[in-house]
Amino acid sequence: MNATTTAVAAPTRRRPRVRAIEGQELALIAVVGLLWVVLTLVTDTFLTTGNLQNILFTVAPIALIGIGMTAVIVTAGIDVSVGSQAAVVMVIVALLVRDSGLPFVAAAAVAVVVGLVLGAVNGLLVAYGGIHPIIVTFGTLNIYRFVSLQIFGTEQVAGVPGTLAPIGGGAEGRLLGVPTAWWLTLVLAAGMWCYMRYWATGRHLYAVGGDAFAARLAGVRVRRRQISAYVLTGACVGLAACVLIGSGGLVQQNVGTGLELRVIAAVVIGGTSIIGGRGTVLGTLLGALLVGTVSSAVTLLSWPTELAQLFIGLFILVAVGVDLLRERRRSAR
Amino acid sequence: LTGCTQQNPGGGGGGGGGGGGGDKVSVAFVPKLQGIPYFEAMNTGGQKAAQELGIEWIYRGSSTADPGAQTEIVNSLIQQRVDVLVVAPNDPDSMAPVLQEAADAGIKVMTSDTDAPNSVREAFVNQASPEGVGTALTDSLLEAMGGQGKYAIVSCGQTAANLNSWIEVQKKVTAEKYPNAQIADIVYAGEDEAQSVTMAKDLMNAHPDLKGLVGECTASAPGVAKAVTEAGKIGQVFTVGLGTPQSMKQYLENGSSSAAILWDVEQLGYLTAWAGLQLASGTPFQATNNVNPQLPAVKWDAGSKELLLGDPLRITTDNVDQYEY
Amino acid sequence: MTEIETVPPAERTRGEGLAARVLRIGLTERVVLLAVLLVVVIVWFRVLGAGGYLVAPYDVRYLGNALESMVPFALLAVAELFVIVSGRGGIDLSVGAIVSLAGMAFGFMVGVWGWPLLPSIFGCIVVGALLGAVNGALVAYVRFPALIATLATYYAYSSLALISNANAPISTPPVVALHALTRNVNLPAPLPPVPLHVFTILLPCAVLAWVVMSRSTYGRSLYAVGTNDVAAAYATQSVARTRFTAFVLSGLLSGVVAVVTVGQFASARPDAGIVGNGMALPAITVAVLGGVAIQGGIGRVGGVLVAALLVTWLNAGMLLAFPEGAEGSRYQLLALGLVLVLSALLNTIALRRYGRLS
Amino acid sequence: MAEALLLLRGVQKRYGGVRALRGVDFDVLAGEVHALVGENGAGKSTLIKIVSGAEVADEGTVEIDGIPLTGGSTQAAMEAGIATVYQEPHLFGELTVAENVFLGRELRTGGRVDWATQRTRVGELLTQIGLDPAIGDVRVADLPVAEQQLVSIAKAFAHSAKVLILDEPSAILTDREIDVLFGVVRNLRAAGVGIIYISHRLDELAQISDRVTVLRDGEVVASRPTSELSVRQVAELMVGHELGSATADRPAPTGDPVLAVAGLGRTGAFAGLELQVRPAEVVALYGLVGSGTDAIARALYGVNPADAGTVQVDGRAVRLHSPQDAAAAGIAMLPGNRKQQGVFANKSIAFNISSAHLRHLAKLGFWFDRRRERSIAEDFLRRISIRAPDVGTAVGALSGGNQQKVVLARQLVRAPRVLVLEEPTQGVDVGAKEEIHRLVLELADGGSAVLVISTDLPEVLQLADRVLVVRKGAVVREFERGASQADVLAAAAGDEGEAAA
Ligand SMILES: Nc1ncnc2c1ncn2[C@@H]1O[C@H](COP(=O)(O)OP(=O)(O)OP(=O)(O)O)[C@@H](O)[C@H]1O
Ligand SMILES: Nc1ncnc2c1ncn2[C@@H]1O[C@H](COP(=O)(O)OP(=O)(O)OP(=O)(O)O)[C@@H](O)[C@H]1O
Ligand SMILES: [Mg+2]
Ligand SMILES: [Mg+2]
Repeated sequence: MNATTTAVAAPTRRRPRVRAIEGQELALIAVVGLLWVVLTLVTDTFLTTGNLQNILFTVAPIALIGIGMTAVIVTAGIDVSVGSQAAVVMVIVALLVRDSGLPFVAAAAVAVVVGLVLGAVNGLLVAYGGIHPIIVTFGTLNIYRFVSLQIFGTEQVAGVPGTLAPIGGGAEGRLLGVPTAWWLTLVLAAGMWCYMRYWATGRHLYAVGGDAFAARLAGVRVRRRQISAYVLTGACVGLAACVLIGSGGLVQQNVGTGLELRVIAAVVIGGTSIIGGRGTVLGTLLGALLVGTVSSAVTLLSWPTELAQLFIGLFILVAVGVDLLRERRRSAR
Repeated sequence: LTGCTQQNPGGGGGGGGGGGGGDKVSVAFVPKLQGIPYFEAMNTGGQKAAQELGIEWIYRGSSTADPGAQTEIVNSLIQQRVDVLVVAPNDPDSMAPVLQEAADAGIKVMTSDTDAPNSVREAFVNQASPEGVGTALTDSLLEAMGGQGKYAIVSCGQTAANLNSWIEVQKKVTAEKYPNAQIADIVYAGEDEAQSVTMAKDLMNAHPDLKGLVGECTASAPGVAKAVTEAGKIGQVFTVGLGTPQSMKQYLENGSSSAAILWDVEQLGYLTAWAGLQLASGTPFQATNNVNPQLPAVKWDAGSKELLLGDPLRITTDNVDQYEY
Repeated sequence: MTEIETVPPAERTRGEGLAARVLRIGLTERVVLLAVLLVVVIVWFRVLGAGGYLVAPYDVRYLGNALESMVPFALLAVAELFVIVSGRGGIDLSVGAIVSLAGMAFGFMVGVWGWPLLPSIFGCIVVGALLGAVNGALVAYVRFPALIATLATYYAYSSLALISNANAPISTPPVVALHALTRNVNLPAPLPPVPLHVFTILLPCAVLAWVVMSRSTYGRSLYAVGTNDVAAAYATQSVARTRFTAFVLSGLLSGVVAVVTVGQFASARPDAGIVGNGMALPAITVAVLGGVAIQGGIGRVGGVLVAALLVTWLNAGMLLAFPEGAEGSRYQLLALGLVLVLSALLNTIALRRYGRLS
Repeated sequence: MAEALLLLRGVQKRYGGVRALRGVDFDVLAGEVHALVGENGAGKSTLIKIVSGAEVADEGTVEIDGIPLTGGSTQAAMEAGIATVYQEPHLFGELTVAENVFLGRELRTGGRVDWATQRTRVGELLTQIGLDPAIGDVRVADLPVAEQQLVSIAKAFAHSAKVLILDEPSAILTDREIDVLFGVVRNLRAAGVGIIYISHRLDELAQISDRVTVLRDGEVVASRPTSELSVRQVAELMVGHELGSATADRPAPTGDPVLAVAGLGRTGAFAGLELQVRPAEVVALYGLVGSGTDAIARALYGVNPADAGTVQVDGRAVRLHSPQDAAAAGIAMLPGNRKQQGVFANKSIAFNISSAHLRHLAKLGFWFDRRRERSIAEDFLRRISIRAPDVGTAVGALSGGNQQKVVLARQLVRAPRVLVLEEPTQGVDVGAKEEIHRLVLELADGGSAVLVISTDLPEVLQLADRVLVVRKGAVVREFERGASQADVLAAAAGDEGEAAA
């Protein structure tokens, strides 16, 4: 028993603890802050209520879906079908609100439930089909788009009333001057942040993304966690769809195309590792804010619209590149 | 749409498969994309014509505005050996060779809504001249803006030839006719309503003195009006756009949209079908054609081989309810 | 890691019945399965046609014509084959954007700067390869995850393509004349007219790709790197260079597709490869259907080509089967999605049961 | 007789056509360490996978404390009192030490993890195995590798299990860590826990186990108290025949050194390595895990190049910045981790053997000569008796020992001048081990220099003409053939007094 006392003495040196806000997030806060300061100085229109409201509202659906997507990517998955999911939810809810006069709460509930179902299909295929998530969701991207087009029939949905305006982009959709959609995003993000940080099953998401097989051996319910991440994403898509319908108007067949790439860009810029096992909702929120700010800034500065995409591409490279360097330095130690 | 199915040999199940529909003249129309009210309304007009004129009307499009997908659909119609093929090309240049193939296969080809000027098409059914649309948009907006001030354009696809041609006219008319007005910015939101709302708001924020917005296509026309509504700037910022009546109705009514510029799309469909029949039966067009009671005098320009539907239509609260699409 | 455990020893193949054998070959030899499916599709549509359920005959002429739309997707699927086989989550989302940008470069060379045709084609392919090299450098040397690197370059290249000519397509007469590259050529009697570029571009590229993948030392190295890159490094393979080359080849093929699409459209369009769902998605779908395993190291040129043919002729048939409005193109989406998920399920089953794919 | 805590009766498991287990009876008593041994592929892992709920038996029963275990869920097995340490440690770099230790079985209040209690408890556990109790909140990725391994042991003791399964825990531990491990195991045994101990290091069995069960081809061939069996008897039971005698003495090597290393070093790993290996000589580098021997191997093969010193092969200075450089200089290496660094699992035997010789097998610079590839592979299949139907068989379908032979064959294709072997027989059964040793010596006899890097001391002493002991990145002593196990071990562990003796 003397062995226990002579065991490898731990060298005394600084042990990096896990902090509430990580380096990547601090860097992002700095970048977003810097961008805001520069834009405030360069333009006299950036720091106006109207503009900030618009940025926050535009970012809300991306950040909302990003909350679920963060969980999915942390489990080493990906969901590229969110755009098509949004289309299905939006056409169903828009038709119900317009033709059956569904009230706000019921409409939101329907949206979330439909989202849940679509997410569950993805989750089940990933967990039980043994198919790589990108393939599953590339497939359902097409299938869900088909479903939404079938429901649309030959017509887009025009004249949708403003039932969902309380979380829409208009004056009704503001609380203390800030878009309600953004409050909703903040509340959900805060909840998810706590869940992924303090709840056992939330921590298990990281284990699944780190090594699914090992996690399973350790007693983590891997499939349940995978399914839950996709289902959550579906529910978030449902809420985001409500925000997108917002004050009503027109719902077109092409709603949501390209949404997945914007969400993934936000999540990735936010420091979530596409390989899984690492990432936070706070980062995603900041990533979405960065993407939103850049798109809006391009218009504010009267630059060609297409430049926004170039900047988003560069931001992805820089954000992930910096993270790669940090990671390499860490593992070189 | 049931009228279409009966005439379709495929629906019946029996009978000699293939073929373009027996003894009736078959006119196939390929929209840019299927499922938007605009082309659905053209389809409605085409079907009405089909019934009245006794022809077979085929309407087949892709669900995205993708030139490649459109080519595939045209190929399937060539295979079907329709008598007349009418296309509203997404990309006029890429449609030209395909139309050549159709003509080689003995099919009469024409364009409608959007032209493919360098192609072998025998007629183009023009809804309104670029001058007509561009001028109507500019005039309607500046009338609301009091003839002066800054306005911005929210266009859709960056490469859409007809939208770009209207924008050119708007630039010209604004410069010539309204010296105190100027175009502040032109942005491209894709065929995406949500994106055009965001961009319109960005434009209002970027230019606090902005007085007007133009929605250049059926997605951005309601989009800019919605943006003005949501920003609470009804009465301060005026909008016009190229929107379909039903999608613009709520914005015309709340005052965020001053007018929608369009043409009678159903009649455009009718005229398309009628023109197809003329081509198939070899009847030459007259300088002025009496198509139906609503279209008593359609002009034919033999030089450019264009049928002109007429002047653009100005849709306001007064006449919006006359249109079902 | 777990695959090793699930791989059954080889004794299994001995003494199996005929049915089991057919099942095994069907599941593991993807080309065989696809060829069977192809026959099923053709026979099915022929039967539908004979019963009068199609609006036009599903005949040889139509199938020959449909090959036109197969060329870009077959080539891009082969491009994805290289990248996906290279392993470590290899995937190239930027192929469509490269098609757009290289196509614009091609448009400028032919239509604006007035270069002769052959140097322009060469230039376009070089541009494609360079854009692919950027991806390759990011993935192989800086070690970005491929999904991220190509997502970023997808954005960047599409943006540059649009900016290059202020959103306008290039369709000057020399560019329009390029359509001759993709015209139909008549073949001896029973054969239908077939688009020229099937012979001048697709077949040579396919043969070259097959040689590279199946008969060259580079192909061997690529499979090794894709299967297990650490082991490949210990087996003296230059992992980074091999992976880099895969992305260059992918960009190069995208450059070839740019030439094809410019010819097909008779114009250089800045959004050629990204309009709608873009070209990357169908290309990845065809690759997976063709038996390429997303985890790397597995996949063959033959399977990918037959898969491209299957998808093309299935799509062509559906346009004739659904005459109404956009139904045909809608059901194409459904079919693409279902076929993708089902073929991936087959991959999984084959890997679980037999520990291998063709 | 004590109650059986774990009782297996007639357990059968098939994987397709393979019968991994055929009617196995097995039991573990309270307060007993029960060793489970067998050749590669004998069915040991399958057995424990069934007990721990990772797999379901096709037939037979598993009872824990008299209650039948149903359903293939690791959760159920854990709840029934089974705790398992798998063959490879599975830690999650992004999670903290405490989270890793409690993963899957967090101490909860409601859904929320009870972080305070967990911290206290993990502090106790860490102290018990000699780690700083304060590292509970540190991310595992931020810990040095040696500490990570101890964490994986702490994990197994975190919960009061009735039955603890240790699947080859010693394969990745240093001797010191094994002592720590054994200490804890003895404590648990005293507390009435039943322990299943799987190991290929037969010499450990006498130290720790009370009973030994030997599996062969999925069947139990013996189950007896450890005291009744010698190591040799166990080995013979495992392979099913009597073992040949130890390696014959080899002639003393002569001639100019094939490999000459001077002042070789890599910052942070090892320094000032002086080493000469003559033709037909087998030299071993022996050191405990973490001593830097693996870094030396990687530097000689150019994987992690050295940053100081020189290497000469046959008198010519060579630059080793990549495995390609090494191969060009005539150096080949058998990597230590077969699964990760060695095999291409879903590829054929032929593919695996040829993969390091692509340029060599090329015609016209790019065309790959498949016929020659095949004939080379078939030649090896016969020569080194790889048990497989043909060279097209996927390597993943072979047992560990046969996989190792395939990877070794890859190194032998072009008779290297220098062969570096890292843990050549780790996780390989006795029969295959003998055969691998024979192949290595054959190569040496052909005039090549062989450098063995191993933490398996008996193997080192049996194989090597000279043993260099490495500690903290430097060679501390050199032994000639015939050194005693105790001397070498003492030198490696850093006991200066004994080493000097
Ligand atoms: N026999 C096996 N060999 C290798 N991998 C396996 C095996 N069985 C399952 N897996 C893999 O392990 C992962 C987790 O499966 P598992 O059945 O443990 O999930 P679970 O969460 O326990 O399920 P549930 O929520 O239904 O209880 C999956 O990715 C699966 O592919
Ligand atoms: N998931 C699986 N699918 C197919 N065959 C398997 C699987 N797992 C094990 N086998 C086969 O079953 C036999 C027994 O394997 P097992 O892993 O139980 O042996 P082992 O004694 O643990 O070997 P080792 O000493 O290498 O750990 C081997 O022939 C192996 O190839
Ligand atoms: Mg084992
Ligand atoms: Mg095993």
